[in-house]
Amino acid sequence: MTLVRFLATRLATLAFVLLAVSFLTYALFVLLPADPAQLACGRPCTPERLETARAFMGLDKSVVEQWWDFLRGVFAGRTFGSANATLTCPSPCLGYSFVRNAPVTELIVGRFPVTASIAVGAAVLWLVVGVGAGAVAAVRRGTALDRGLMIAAITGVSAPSYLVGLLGILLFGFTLDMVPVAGYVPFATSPVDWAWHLVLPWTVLALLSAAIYTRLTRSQMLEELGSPYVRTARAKGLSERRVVTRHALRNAAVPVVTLFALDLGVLLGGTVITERVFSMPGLGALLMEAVGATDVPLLVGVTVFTAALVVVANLAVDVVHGALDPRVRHGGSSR
Amino acid sequence: MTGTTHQGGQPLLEVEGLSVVFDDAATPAVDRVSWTLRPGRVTALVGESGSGKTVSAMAVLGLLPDTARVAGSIRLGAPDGGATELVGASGGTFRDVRGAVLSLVSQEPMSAWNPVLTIGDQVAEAVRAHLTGPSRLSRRAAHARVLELLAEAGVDDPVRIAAAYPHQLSGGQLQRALVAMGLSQDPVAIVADEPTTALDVTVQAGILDLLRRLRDERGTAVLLITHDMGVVADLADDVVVMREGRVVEAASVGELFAAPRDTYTRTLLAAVPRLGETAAGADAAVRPSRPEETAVVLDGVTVTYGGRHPVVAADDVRLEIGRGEVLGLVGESGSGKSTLGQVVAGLLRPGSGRVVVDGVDVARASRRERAALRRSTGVVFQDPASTLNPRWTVAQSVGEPLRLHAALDARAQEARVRELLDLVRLGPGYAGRYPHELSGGQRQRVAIARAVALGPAVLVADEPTSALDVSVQAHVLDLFRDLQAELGFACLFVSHDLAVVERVADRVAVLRSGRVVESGPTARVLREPADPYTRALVAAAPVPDPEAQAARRTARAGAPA
Amino acid sequence: NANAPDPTGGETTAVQQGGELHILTSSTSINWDPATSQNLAITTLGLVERRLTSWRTGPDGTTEVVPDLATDTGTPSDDGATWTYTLKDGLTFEDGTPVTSADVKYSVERSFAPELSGGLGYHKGLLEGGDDYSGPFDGDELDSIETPDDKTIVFHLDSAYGDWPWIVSMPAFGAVPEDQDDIGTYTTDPVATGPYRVAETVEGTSVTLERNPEWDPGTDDARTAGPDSIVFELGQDETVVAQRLIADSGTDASAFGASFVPPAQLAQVQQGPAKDRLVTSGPGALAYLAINTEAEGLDDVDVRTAISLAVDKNAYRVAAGGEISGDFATTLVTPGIPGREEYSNGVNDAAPEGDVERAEQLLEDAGWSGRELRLVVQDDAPNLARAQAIQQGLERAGLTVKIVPQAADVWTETVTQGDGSGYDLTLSSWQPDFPSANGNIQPLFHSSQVGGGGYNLARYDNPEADELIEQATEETDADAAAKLWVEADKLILGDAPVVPLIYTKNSFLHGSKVENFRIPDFPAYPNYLQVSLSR
Amino acid sequence: MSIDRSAEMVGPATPAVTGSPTHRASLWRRLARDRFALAGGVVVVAYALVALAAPLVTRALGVDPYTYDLDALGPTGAPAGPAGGISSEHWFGVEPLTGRDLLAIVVMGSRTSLLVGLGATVVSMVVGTVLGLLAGYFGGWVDWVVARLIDVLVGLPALVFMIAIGAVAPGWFPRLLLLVLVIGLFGWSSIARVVRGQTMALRSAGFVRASRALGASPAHVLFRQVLPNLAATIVVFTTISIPGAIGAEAALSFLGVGVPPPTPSWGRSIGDAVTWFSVDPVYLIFPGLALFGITLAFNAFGDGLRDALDPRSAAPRRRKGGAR
Ligand SMILES: Nc1ncnc2c1ncn2[C@@H]1O[C@H](COP(=O)(O)OP(=O)(O)OP(=O)(O)O)[C@@H](O)[C@H]1O
Ligand SMILES: Nc1ncnc2c1ncn2[C@@H]1O[C@H](COP(=O)(O)OP(=O)(O)OP(=O)(O)O)[C@@H](O)[C@H]1O
Ligand SMILES: [Mg+2]
Ligand SMILES: [Mg+2]
Repeated sequence: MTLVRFLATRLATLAFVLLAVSFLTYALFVLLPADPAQLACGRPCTPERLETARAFMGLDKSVVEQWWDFLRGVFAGRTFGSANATLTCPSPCLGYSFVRNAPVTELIVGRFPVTASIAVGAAVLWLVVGVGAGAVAAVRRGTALDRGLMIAAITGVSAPSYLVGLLGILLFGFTLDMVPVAGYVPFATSPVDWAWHLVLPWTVLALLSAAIYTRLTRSQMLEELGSPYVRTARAKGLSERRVVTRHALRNAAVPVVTLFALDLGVLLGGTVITERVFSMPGLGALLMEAVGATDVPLLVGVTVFTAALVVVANLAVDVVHGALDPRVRHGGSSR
Repeated sequence: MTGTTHQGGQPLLEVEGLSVVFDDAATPAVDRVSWTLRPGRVTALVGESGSGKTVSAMAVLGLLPDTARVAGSIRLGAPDGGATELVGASGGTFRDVRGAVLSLVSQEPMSAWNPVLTIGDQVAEAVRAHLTGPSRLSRRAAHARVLELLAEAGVDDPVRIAAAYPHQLSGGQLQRALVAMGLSQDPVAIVADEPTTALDVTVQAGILDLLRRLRDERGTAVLLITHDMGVVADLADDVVVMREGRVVEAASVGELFAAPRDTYTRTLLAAVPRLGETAAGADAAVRPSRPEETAVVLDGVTVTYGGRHPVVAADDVRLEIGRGEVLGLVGESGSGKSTLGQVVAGLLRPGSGRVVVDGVDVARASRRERAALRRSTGVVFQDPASTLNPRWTVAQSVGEPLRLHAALDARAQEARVRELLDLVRLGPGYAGRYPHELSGGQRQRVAIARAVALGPAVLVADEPTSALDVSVQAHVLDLFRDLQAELGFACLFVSHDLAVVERVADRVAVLRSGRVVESGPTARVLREPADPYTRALVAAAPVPDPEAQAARRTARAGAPA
Repeated sequence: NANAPDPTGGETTAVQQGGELHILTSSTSINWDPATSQNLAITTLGLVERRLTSWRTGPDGTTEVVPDLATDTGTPSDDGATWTYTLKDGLTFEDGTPVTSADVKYSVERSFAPELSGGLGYHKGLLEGGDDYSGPFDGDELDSIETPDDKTIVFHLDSAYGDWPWIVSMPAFGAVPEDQDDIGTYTTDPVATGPYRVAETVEGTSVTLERNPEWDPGTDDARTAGPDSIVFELGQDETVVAQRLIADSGTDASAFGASFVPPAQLAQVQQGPAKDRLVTSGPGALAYLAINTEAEGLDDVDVRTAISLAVDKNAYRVAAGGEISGDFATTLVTPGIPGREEYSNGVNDAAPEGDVERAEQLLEDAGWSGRELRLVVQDDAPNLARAQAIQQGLERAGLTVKIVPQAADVWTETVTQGDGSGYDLTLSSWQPDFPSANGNIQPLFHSSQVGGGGYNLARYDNPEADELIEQATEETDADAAAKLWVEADKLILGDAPVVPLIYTKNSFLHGSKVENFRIPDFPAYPNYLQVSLSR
Repeated sequence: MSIDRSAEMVGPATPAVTGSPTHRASLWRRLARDRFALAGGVVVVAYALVALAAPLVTRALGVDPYTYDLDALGPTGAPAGPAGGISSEHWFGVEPLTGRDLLAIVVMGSRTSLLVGLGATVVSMVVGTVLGLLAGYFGGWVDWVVARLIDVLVGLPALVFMIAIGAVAPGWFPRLLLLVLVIGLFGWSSIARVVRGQTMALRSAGFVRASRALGASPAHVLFRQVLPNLAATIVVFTTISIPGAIGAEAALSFLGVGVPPPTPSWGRSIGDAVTWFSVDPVYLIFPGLALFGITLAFNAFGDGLRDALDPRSAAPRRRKGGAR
């Protein structure tokens, strides 16, 4: 398959998913017995005012119409209101948030760096920790070390992230006064502060996800270590470390990587709880605001954005997957 | 005779009273075995399939699974006269020994490779394994060396093979690559476990010459595990015969062939098929072969594998197999035999050409027809190890076709499975085992049992006896003929062992780089071959007699094929 | 009343100047547009935007409406339907241009525009022709607002309205210069008239205010403008905020939390050293259990009375955080509202634990069907805790209650829209937008407030009560009005459409450097305008 | 016939292996041999029993998760006395703000939590595995569809959708079932992706081709040939996702999708307890331990199962050194 065709199909996919996601999210608000105009109605709220608000927010139109407007907006941009008092939302317009009185795109662009910082850092951390621990556990299979790592991993999954975050703040933030407890410093402002403020969130998030990676890596490694080619590798007189890393791990990595890209994709869509505990103004927080205020345009915007990230992540999965496993790349040929 | 100069050189490996027992196994896989390996000499380990050859070799390299318990002593002699005990040695000791001192060419090449790395990388890794500091080669240097080694091991297209992944190569190509890897660190001793099973005789001869040269020029010691008496006669200095885990006889090759003492050794030698010994076609008449009714038609079949280096594995092949007829398919490794096999089995759609099996055009067949076809075609794959589900017991694997197609209740099924296992000389004890608990030959027999379970109308047998010792092989071949007589199935019999082919095949087709260069009645093709390549093949086939074999070798050296 | 003792004593005496005040809030953005804001006069917006009138809170907890942009709190015409205001001299925007009555008029008018709905809109229903006016943007004006000259502004109301001075303290009655009005950006950078102006806004993170040099303290007796700058830290988690303020380290020493201290931390603070930095309001908003008077069986006043008696106010208060979270409520008009009267009707003064026997008796006599009652509440932890307290209370009297948690906006929809068929009981609390019994009773019990977004959650519809409410509303004489309101209170509570549970006390934490952090009796919320920092 | 002939010629070619295990028997033996796994299994069963008999247990202990005990609380609503109000009548202490008995809550809560935790996990594992297998094996449009399903699913704001579902689900619909379905159906994407990937690799394995050559139906190949080789992965995901599901149950119960309070559930207790941690840590400890215990048990058991299912792996004992 040529690169061009590959990309073409991928773009088509992307388009499809975004259409589906955006439509579903719009449709959702037919289901949801809550009225986005409620907030815009003000106090005291009269039925008439509710109507005006609805009309202005375009809620009187049918779902499909609203959805269509949204799609048009993405390319053409949108304007609201009357001639000499207009709210403009330049393309790519992912909708206009009346609650926040700002174009959704603007909001997302403002928030994404925060979430990205949290997500990527944490992801790297847990990948290293998780895979490392998993590999060690597999090699030292059945020993105390193995058990220890497993118990640690499980503590990781079963502890609620909110708790871990809070404890982190109490312990490292106040008691030990080692790291700042809250807030986000843009990388541009000061890389050091940036990292410094992110240490806790990274650790907390990593702690939670590292578990599954540890377990998955461990079991995959055990599978691989039992297979004949590992014997061949040993027969060459390779050091055990090389046998484990280059041969067993290389094969064990395939599912891990698959999972990783997906998780990262999702994480980039926002890390609700972590962002809340550490008061990081990321996409997760934004989504929560949107939910709290039934801010449909914002909700749809963030959702679509997240979905896009996920699709890209999956693309990455497939590429990496092919790179890691030739049998997959060659469409599982006759051998 | 060559190698004698090294006679009496102090032993490199001294195995004494070695025993190996696996968990859950009542009897030891290896039972108080003793033998020695001397520098500059080739010791052949022959014997029944499942007699403990591989296991004892693995014990030497410390590569047995954790379920194995090892007893006895294995002493590795060092040049300075000292000796290291390997039984219960530390991982570190083994690491230093493996590859550099003792290298391994393992059985079943197809599962021995890491599926996600290229052949080149894996060999290069071996090249650099023990080199450290300044002596460590650069990647480029290592790669060059790899190509060299591959060429030495008789690989015709090193660049492509090095760049290929295991699943893209033929059994023989993988095996030769394995040999190359075994030589890569010019070890003091090579443990070669069935190094030529998947190789056609010409290539086999090449490999044997290579080993011989190493022995003579570098004084390398070789532990040669094989079931092919021809190979033994060709290369070995000393022979150790094993059976049921014990050594039944050990002697120099001359004595052994001249005056075998043990009865089993005698049966073994007696069972060796010799080229030209069976009056071919003699019993072909007996067989219910009705060539006028064709069961399989290949018409202008062409198969090309894509990829960076496209390969034409089958090039406008035309073949016919009549009902009850056995077509022997011989030819050099990588010539496309397995590919054709898969085409007939319906596992591979040819790029062009017509395939008719059992009267059905595979390309046009409806789903139902195709299902019916599958039911009526049996396949013995070249590499049994990889075609057995690692999580299934022998009984499950053999029982699968029954579950799929025969309406049998559990008991009847179990009975049938035992029957089938017994046909291939595997006792009921093996029913509950997993593939990794079997020897190469045992796995192969499981595969055969599975293939014939439903009494197929068409059988594709890809090197079905490559890993079987001659006695079992003889048995399986008999079985084969009996079944054939019973069921009268048409058979595509792929093998590189001309003697075997001669024994079972009515007609023979010779394949070279995807083309049929010659085909006709077995007798004709093997007695007075027309095509030069066929002639080379016949000339290269080793005979189980040291003297004769030596003579042939010199003759062949004179007249290049 | 836990108000911080005021060293300086007098209201207007200058407070400590300087320092950077931090306000830790859970909200993630600040909306500075007066038309769409629902801010109280004494909080965020008040720091930047002045209105015709404002509120001044005394150290004794009283709250009075005081002139802000205007010279007085307004002079009504004899019929009380026309109110006239005159602007003070020397008022300017942050850019130095003078504030004129036209700017005020425009500010009010734009609040009618559909583009800018969502604010406090009491005036929209009161001003003549307000109902069919839709903002100044397509050129037409609201004739019921006159500006005879740059200093004078006159409001014509449909009918007399005694609390108008409070109405004009709402955000919309500030001043917006038409030529600088861009509705797309006014939310983030308004034109300041108050002591501070918006210096910097970091989306989702912080908003920083700096002094507005054009502001003249002489013209302003509502604001003391202590700190040199004020930083709002946005999107803060309540629990974390509490922890930070307890720790009181770094800039947190000169910070206070804008949201209530959650029950858990409240307990924590009361045990710890931070206790004396905890400020608790007097009894403020009314927390009540609304009984859907239209629901099957609940239309029977005896059943409702039984429910009122079965409720366990004590369990409720504990669930809300114990004694510190409020006093038991007996009336609809909340403490701190002028003219409030304690009274007893034999039900409202039962023991906090309730009177289960009487309740059972009443139910029996009323022949209660024993059907399951749906208690619809918002799905946050505090509300659910309280709901369970109510549930176990009622079940003591053999009433079966099913708690139905709903997301905030779904809840709003269920209880304020449609035919109210979705609930039998619900929990709510009401903080009036201006300190008058009017703001206390009218929105909750006037039949016009049933459904359609109104907050008459009991769906209480009693012509007699409506009559009384309208009468009281039109009364411009405060004392006379107060009497009428008390009457209304008694009348309504007699029908037991709601069960007054507690007058909630709100507790706030502040850092050790924060001074003059006071919470008046109304509203039960700190007065941002007077907070200052010690050296 | 021929067999006999060669028989006396060659003799029995097999060491008489006696009492050779059939694979299933050996599975249990292997499991039983792994003490860690065994312990896990026992604990799991114990939990299950307690959950089933919860009402009896609480009655036997003379506690009840619904009755308030305000006397056990201090003026602030926090449990009176140290250690979360642990006393002779409240062994685990009491819940802040209500004074309900924590022991009773933990015991009764096990019903909700186990049911939801396991139910949801099963749902997502089954859905994920099946879809993953299909996608990986058939590739082409099947794969495309599944992949897109995943994209959309993951892209959607699960939380919001759950609220919506909770709000629109008809009253007669059993809440617990709804909970199980919602959590399950939003949680299958990662397992599906991973299974898909591994299936793609296995598709080309020799034994799969062999089975196909025998005319096995795709169903047979997928579920009999491929699936067993995915056991490890599935076990891991299952054991790991249980605590997640239990946590989600708490969140959703708040959002009105789940079992409304006061029905006890660990998830909710833990959720509440977190905010109380600095005041009343004991409140968190008991529900927390309950959850941790079951998770640990499941993982231990899962590990054992994984090993038992992999014939190549030796029994954990005698693991030292081995052949390296
Ligand atoms: N991992 C294992 N567990 C249990 N039994 C095993 C294991 N590996 C090998 N065996 C048994 O040990 C015996 C010797 O096996 P081995 O592989 O040495 O045979 P072999 O001589 O190499 O035969 P072949 O020529 O067929 O390869 C066989 O009976 C085999 O079933
Ligand atoms: N999946 C594949 N992709 C690319 N090339 C392949 C693939 N499979 C086989 N080939 C190539 O096709 C040629 C024929 O392979 P095939 O396995 O049919 O040879 P063969 O006759 O069976 O050899 P052998 O006797 O060694 O098994 C070889 O050169 C091999 O490298
Ligand atoms: Mg072997
Ligand atoms: Mg082949």
